[in-house]
Amino acid sequence: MTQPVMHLRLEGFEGPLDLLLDLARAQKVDLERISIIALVDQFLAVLDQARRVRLELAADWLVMAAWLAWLKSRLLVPQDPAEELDAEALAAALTDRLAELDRMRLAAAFLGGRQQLGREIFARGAAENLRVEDRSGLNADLPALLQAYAAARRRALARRPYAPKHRKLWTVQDALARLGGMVGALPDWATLTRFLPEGLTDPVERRAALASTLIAALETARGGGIELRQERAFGPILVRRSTPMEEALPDVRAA
Amino acid sequence: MSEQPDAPEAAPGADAAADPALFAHALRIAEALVFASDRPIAAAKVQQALPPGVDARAVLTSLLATTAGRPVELVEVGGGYAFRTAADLAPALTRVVEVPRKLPRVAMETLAIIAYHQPVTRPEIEEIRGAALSQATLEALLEHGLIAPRGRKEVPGRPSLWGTTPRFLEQFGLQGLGDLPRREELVNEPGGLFQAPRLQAGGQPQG
Amino acid sequence: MSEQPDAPEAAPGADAAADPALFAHALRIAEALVFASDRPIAAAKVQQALPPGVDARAVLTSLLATTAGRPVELVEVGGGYAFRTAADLAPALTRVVEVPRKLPRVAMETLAIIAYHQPVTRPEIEEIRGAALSQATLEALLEHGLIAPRGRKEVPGRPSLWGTTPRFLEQFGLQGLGDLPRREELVNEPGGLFQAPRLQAGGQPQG
Repeated sequence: MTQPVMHLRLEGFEGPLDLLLDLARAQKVDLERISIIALVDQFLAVLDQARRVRLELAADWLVMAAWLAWLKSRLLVPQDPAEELDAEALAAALTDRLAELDRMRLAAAFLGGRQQLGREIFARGAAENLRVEDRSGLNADLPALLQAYAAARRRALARRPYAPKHRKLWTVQDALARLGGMVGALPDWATLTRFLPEGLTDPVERRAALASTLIAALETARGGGIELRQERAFGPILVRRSTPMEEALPDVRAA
Repeated sequence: MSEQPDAPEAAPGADAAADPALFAHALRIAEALVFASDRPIAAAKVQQALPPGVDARAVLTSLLATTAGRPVELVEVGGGYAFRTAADLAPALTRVVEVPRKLPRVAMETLAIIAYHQPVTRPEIEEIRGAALSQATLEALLEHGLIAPRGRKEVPGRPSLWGTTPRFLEQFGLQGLGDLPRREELVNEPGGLFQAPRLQAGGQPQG
Repeated sequence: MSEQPDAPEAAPGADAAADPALFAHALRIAEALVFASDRPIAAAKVQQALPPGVDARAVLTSLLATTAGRPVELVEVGGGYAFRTAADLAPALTRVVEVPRKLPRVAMETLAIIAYHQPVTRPEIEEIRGAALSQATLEALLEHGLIAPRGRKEVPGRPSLWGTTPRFLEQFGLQGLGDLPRREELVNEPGGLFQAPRLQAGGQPQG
């Protein structure tokens, strides 16, 4: 409260333009006849007073003060006619700005003076919903059905305890029996894979059977029942029944 | 409807009845207030807005009578008063919006299992889903007309057998059950572990 | 039902007028439909609910006349029709209804600038007011639903453009932006532009 009135007054203004508009209104003249020079003097006087009471002024106030002082000097003592025109245009622009701000103030007053919805005028408080939702329809398509089936099965399966896959393994005994039974009917060399059991689709079971059959073949060959031959590394292993008469032939080839 | 203006024994509204202009003003206030309220408004609350000496109940009773038959009528609801559009206008005013519902996941899975394994009993469905099945789920499917009973299984307890309906085919845009992809295309069933209770639905295109 | 064979040049409402019962029914429907909503209803929307051959505008015009002076009147606002409580009942209603706080002066001025200069950027608003605009002011107007962004201005920084909403028209009981006083009218009485600092432009819009 030790601060003088001016402090409070300046703070009541929304920036320098607001103060200018207030001062212009105080001139009580038409916009066209407003004295820019008087306006500048009044503005600068207010700012001087504010400075005297050590009121801190924001930058935009100081910028406006400097600009107004410059404008006043150009209006009073133009150095050449072109500059005078320039200064008058700037002064006109300032009055235009003040007039526009004044119009907007009046527009705000117009709005503020109207009866407002929710303040003086009221709308229906409890709007009625006139939409009726028919929820009897079903939103379901085939992809959703199939996904549901797959999801249900996957979940059910995942929940079962883990059981290792049951393997049907072809034993060496099995292989010996099959080899012995089949080899007699062979007229000539045949690949070892011909002696595998039929209907083996699982690759693991097939490899196991191949191993058993090879062991069985080696065993049988050792006993002299068959001959084995492989022409190159990783090539097919060939099998045929032993024929004593041609026994020399492999030796010839080998030599 | 109930208040007779000349009834001298009418206790609360008596003085109001004596001043028709005041009562008319009170009627205006009450109507506007009920309109503006966001929920049914109690007579006591209306009373606060009325000029002194006018009884809210008498005003509201009068308003009930004068608005009866109007497109928007005063009604008494939930301990208060509110405006409601007249029932006879409902057909002209209401817009029906179709909001198709999604089947819950459990129902969709159950339906899929019935489709693939039909005819199938509830215990079998539970076995295939690996989870218990509520009666409500079956009933929901029944209600939508998607499944129907297909006799009983001749095992102890004689459980009902379930199968899908023509409505089911329609819903999913199928010509017949044979249009369903084969089960093996959907799930990798480990061969020996899961003995299908039924032969594959995909395999037998009946209907 | 809708065409008079001997009067092919009849105006839209003419045939409806020929059937008073139909027009009366249409009046009931229109009143209930608009009454049910808390927002303005466009004439086109009312038309959809009416029996064929009855012109919504004719019905609404008739309804404007018949409800004038009632405690709840039909008004044309924000491009549609709505029921609103009569202005003279405000004192009685505000005794009971909780009234929201008034917008501060800065917010009202900003709103006026947006209304007259839309679409307008924040820097442009600040230029007109000659003062910085706080974010809180813009947010308050947004929160009240009175303004909305209208894209961005293609200048460096691409600032948002602001405009008023249909809610703004409703709030101030305006049929459209054309109901605002023209700029020339804001330059008021001869004798001094700056004479009346905060004149009460008040109750009546322009003549």
